[in-house]
Amino acid sequence: MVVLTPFPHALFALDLSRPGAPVKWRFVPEADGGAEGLACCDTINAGPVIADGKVYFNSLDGHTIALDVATGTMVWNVRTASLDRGETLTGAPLIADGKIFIGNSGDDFGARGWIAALDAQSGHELWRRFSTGPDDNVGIGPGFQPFYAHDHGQNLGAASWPPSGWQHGGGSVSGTILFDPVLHLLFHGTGHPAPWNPDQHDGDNKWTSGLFARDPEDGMAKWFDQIDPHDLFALGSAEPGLAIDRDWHGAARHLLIHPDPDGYVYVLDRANGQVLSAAPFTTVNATRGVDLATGELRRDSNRASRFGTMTRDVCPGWPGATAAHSAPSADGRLLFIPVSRLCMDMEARNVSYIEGTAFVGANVRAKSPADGLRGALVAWDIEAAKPVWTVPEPFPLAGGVLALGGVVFYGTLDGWFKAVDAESGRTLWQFHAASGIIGDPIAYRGPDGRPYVAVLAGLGGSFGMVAKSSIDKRDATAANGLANALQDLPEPSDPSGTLYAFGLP
Amino acid sequence: MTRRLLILAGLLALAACKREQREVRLDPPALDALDQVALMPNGIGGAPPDVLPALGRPYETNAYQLSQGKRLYGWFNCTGCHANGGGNVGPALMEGWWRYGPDVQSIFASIRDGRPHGMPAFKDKLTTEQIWQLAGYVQTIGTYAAKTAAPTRNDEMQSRPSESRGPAGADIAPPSR
Amino acid sequence: MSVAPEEPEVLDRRLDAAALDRRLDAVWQTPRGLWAALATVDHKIIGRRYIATAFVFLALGGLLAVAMRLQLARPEARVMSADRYNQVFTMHGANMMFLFAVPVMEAMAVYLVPLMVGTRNIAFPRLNAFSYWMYVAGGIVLWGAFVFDMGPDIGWFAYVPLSGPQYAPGKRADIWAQMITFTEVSALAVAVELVVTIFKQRAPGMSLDRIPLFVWSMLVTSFLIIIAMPAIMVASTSLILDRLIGTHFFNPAEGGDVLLWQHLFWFFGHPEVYIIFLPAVGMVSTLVVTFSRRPVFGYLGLVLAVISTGILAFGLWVHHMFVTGLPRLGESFFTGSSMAIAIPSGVQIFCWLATLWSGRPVLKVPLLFVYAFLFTFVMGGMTGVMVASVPFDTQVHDTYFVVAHFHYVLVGGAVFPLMGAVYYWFPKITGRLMSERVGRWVAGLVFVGFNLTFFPMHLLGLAGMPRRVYTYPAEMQWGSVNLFISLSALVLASGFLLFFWDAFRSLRHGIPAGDNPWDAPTLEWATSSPPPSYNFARLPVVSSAYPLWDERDALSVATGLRPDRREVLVSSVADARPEARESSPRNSIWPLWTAIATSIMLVWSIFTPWAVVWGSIPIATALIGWFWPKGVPEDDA
Amino acid sequence: MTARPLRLPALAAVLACGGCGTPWQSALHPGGAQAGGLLDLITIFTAVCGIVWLLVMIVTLLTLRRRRAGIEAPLPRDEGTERRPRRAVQAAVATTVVIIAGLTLLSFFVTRGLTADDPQALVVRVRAYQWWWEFTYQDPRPDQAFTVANEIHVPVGRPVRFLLEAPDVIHSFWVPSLAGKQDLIPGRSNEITLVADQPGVYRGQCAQFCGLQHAHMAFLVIAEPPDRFAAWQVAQRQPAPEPATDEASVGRRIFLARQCAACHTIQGTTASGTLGPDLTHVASRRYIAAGLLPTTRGSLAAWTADPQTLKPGNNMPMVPLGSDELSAVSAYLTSLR
Repeated sequence: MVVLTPFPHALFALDLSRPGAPVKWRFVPEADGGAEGLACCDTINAGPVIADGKVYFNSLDGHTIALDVATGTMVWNVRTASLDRGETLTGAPLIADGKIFIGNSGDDFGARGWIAALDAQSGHELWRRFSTGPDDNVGIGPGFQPFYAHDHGQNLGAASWPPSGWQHGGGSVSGTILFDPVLHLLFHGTGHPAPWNPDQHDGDNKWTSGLFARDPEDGMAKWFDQIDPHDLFALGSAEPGLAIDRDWHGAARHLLIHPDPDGYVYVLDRANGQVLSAAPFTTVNATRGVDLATGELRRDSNRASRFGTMTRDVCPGWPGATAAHSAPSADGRLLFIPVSRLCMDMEARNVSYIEGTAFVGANVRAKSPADGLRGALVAWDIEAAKPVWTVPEPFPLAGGVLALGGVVFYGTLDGWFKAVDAESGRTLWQFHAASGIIGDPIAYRGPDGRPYVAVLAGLGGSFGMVAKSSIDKRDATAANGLANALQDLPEPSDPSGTLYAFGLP
Repeated sequence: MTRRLLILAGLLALAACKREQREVRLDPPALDALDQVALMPNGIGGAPPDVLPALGRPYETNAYQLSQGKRLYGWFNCTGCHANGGGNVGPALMEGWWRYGPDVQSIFASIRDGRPHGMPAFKDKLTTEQIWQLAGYVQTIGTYAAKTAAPTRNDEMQSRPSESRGPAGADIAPPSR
Repeated sequence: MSVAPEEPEVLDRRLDAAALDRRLDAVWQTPRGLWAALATVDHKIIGRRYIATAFVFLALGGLLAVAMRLQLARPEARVMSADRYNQVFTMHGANMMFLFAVPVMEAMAVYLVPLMVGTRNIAFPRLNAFSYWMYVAGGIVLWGAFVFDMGPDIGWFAYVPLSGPQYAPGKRADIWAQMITFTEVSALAVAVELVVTIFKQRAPGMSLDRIPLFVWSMLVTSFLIIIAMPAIMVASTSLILDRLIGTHFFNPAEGGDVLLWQHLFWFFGHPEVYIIFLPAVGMVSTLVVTFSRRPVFGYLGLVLAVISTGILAFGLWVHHMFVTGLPRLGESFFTGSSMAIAIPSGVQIFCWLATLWSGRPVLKVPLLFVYAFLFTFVMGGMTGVMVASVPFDTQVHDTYFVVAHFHYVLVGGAVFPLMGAVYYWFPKITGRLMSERVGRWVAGLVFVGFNLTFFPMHLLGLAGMPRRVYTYPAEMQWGSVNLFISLSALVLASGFLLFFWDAFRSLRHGIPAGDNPWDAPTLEWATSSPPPSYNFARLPVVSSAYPLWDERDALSVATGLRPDRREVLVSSVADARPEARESSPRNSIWPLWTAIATSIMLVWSIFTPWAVVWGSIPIATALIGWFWPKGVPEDDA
Repeated sequence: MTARPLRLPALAAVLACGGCGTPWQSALHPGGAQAGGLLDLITIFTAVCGIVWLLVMIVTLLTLRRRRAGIEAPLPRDEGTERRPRRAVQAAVATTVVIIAGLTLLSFFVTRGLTADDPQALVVRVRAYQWWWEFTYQDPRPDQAFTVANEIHVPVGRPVRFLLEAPDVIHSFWVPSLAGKQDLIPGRSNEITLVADQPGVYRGQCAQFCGLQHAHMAFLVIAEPPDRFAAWQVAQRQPAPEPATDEASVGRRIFLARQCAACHTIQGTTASGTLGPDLTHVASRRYIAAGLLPTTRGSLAAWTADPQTLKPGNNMPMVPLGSDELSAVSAYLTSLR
């Protein structure tokens, strides 16, 4: 097992075959401390990937590194992101087809989003496609066939922005990158447009806050679906969701199930980008639903941002209704969504783009919703587009969900690691860790043949950083306003990270 | 007795007058001199430029300079990382524990030259005088005793008690690291 | 006419005139010495101080005006910095409105109203003393701040957010706001005293239809003060709260409203104009009567006009906000109401003209000022009709046209009558006349200088010159007009200088006036000039509105008051039937201590809210001292 | 608006003595229908009020016909002699009421006439900062919108709708030759629509006191024929021209490397600050610093070198530049046409 710690990184290889799982080797790359100042949501990392005897990972300061998995020696190390432009790497690389696909983070620093493919052997960059800008930058060519009319046009990645706004327009590819071997396509989401102040990014802001399907060979776009044009509240659509092939109202289809931060579960046809269904899985008041015919998100004008005043009680508030990985049930019928039910007040302020500084332009004050329940685990019936059950949680769920057999595992910010029944949501078992949990639980079969569930406890990320000593919760806007909503987040009893592995019966 | 009282009142008034002065233009030699900060080798503490006391330490005590600093704080994206003093990507400023010390010259150096772990250098973004204004203001965010000259709330979202009202206070423990 | 005697041996009817004077003076006089001077509650002494102080502020404000004109005489002049200029015009406005115009009118009333209604002292005389000390303290705070470069620089109406916490660093705006509180407290106190004096202390027989018109004006003015001033107090207190402890009254982001300030301010600010103007109306009525040698034409009409002006004054504050983007319907309503106030003003003008027309006008200096008033005020009224029109106002709002307009109505409408009044009542207060010859020069210089100064400003405004600019570019072609204005301002200033010189000179060297030099009809002339400490040895009894004309030979008097303590007669509101004998408080130093304690609290409270807590302890102590029963004759009534 | 029979030529004549040349910021010299209508209103009001004032003054002077030198005994009261003045006063009051009502109605109808909405209007968003103006020409295509500072061009004959927003304190938008003023108020959105009927240069100025440099907060409205306006619009949409001389390219390098770029935007370069005016085509404007100095290389250099002496208290700091650097920067700025 390989464990990657947050920045400044250290990579540990644990030998699971021996009792106590001692460290086999460790790797500490050289680090550029400046990257800490550029990590929007704490110095997190989605983890390393192992394939073909190598372990690949991204470092926050913009390097993609390949190591020999057996010895921990470095195979190659390439600089893929530029800190000067505000780019950092927090996502996990994807390995497919002998290529490594990586995407950047840095929306909040005005970095343009991109996805790049590297040669797995050499680290040599094969192609790089941006989320904003003229068509050749974005990888839009004759093969680009978006489903909806409003995505057709020349150079929309520049034309749907104020002059030169796209040059620091965000749209990062910080989430998971999906590879679909069936259709031979890559799917990835794009982050929110920069800056947060919607007034400074007039227009639809293509191609931010949407979903891309790309050809893994040359990165050319196949289709794009903009979930949230002119994203008012900096929610983005960084996580593409889950590729599931199943029946959809009687016909077999290649689906992409995408629970979006805007509070809707989108069901898309993976082949062409058509939105088949969009229904809210949590309290949503900023929008009034999705027009399936045009793919348009209907906004509530009462929650529109207006110059010089505050937009109050926007639900869902930053960082969105769900920001972590959902998991499908084994039969593909249900989706278990970790939900943040926070709302927010947001006030747009004028901001200048100054290289290397945060490009935000908003005061944000997150709030508990009216009913006080800030989180939930929602079991979502995909086809019926409605929740089956909901487990309310006092804190937003920041970590991913693991569905294993009839049991759903998830961790909470206040340190509980829970297992609930997939059919009813009944809590089966819980464990209190020394720190809050924001990591995804994983399951593996140990060398002893027993199944294990493991989770890394350690508070961090957008939510978890509120508990850090460098945040002063008396400022309601601290940690992008989450300090206000999470005043009562307990400080972890053990501030360091702990890896817990539980044997399953 | 009366005379002494009068003198005292006069002195107080003069001090007030300094506090309220709106000096909008410093002579270039004074500006150059303001750049001469001698920091300790560890980058913490040191001597402020001689010209600062000569000017009456306006950046720490003058209401106008402090409020100019507050404007710069908003204008130059300080809020993006430090929020309104509570911290975000960057550490909180209002708790009164600065990693590089509470002296205004350390704060000045942090802003001018940047610091490891992500604090960018603002040398070429702000002028020396602006950096002093900003440093004076930043110090105000985390001082333990409220300054009457400190700026008060902005006409924007309420996020925290204003600088002139909300000293860090002794109830805040030093960060546990 | 007398009240049933209880202790006949001490009642005044048994004493002859000399003995009565002696005994009354022993009870009422203010002894010599600093301490007694600070402790006095004699409305005449306080009124004199009030008037003198207000004129000091007039002179200071005038100096500021001259300084502004020096700066504006040439384009891009650098006589003073922008910062200093902004302080200067703010100080000029705030000083003239809050430290001169309102106080001086009240000061005249403090001196004159008790005499005119025939009583011995104002109601609540200690409050009166307190009011004066608060006023002086407010003036010292404002001017002291200005001297030390802390003068407010936000304009006299201090619009937020410019005066708010973000855009007005330091304590300059707080000084302004707290100065308001000082003057409010003192103005409200005087207003209450005047209302009670006028309602309850009128001489027997002075029924409502026999009240002198100046007293009517002051009565309406006092009610205006009582109703309007709380609005500005709310506003200035909210501003201090916003600035000091971070409330959000005026922060749009947190549900406050920037325009709320303007509504609150002008709800006070417009009546404020009438608070200044209505006393002047009363003065004009007084002067017109005396110098046209006949009773006023249309007494009832004039009284009703004053009352309806007072009521309408509250219905037109929005005409100061015509360019803030209010709904059209509201704007039309306020256009209508603003225009309508021209009607009562017209009634007054016509009544005065009718009085003069059918009288035998004597062109003494006071009447010269009345004519100057008619000339300028009517013109100011005309421009007032113009700015009341929304479309017209969008062109001239916040320009020199408006500067010209309000100087025409305030200087023309209030200062000219006031100067006339000073010439008229100077002998009452000092026993000496001011020079008639110098007075004509003063009237001429002030009148000519004023019109030459302010009339061209109308044109400047239409030619696009905004107000409150510390300079203007040469290519705007405003230079020669401004130079002309600045030179004319020197003429105006020389007129005022002559006025002050004349007043000073006449204090010592004026011709002794006698008791009633103008043969005026009202009661203040029924006693000696200057009046004795007790005003009237025996309280006059009135049987007409012009007692000294109608009962030329012997004014009937009331007797039955005790000469051995301070006693005044309380009469009924409507027809002034005597109801009771009431004691009037003796001298006390406590109003001064209370004022000092209050001042400390108010000034301190712009630095910390705790001042309100700790600062109220000395105030409470002082108030306890003030009201502590001392077993003196005045206390046992 | 060609016939304005009631305009008082005298009024204009008095003003003309204030200087020579065309007044470009004057309610008395309209360049558009609205200001023309307002001038008519001003003229009518002035005429009516002037006549009233004159009549009152005549009566006032006539009261002196029976004046006496000394104080005499008061006149006896006689009800009989009061009748004539009473009638006169009643008549005068009635006349006042009629005049006031007439003027109220007149201003009401003029107000109604001013508020005409036109869907064809050009839309410009105005933001007034301490102490300069930012104008953003709106466009359905966001990338066709463009931002200028302190100087706007408008097509003659086409209404222009200004959306008024105030980011800091209250300002007031006033181009007297085109229309009356309207305040820009934080937290509220106001608007005003103007039409220029004659080509020309009209000056506007902030009319609400807004702090230290309220006096230096002017802007120009340049009304030009539609084709010239269109050409100007096209030119303004372009990114800044590449520097043609070595000195200018040195200037650009300095501009981008130093404090300048943190506050100013120059389209086509990395400078994208929003704190100060957009300088993309600064040299195409007639004035810099909100009407303070005519745009010449000298004034650009002087302004860059010492803004606090020229406009004390404004928000542009003194950037320490050597004389070579200053010369290069001014060369570059001058090239931004």
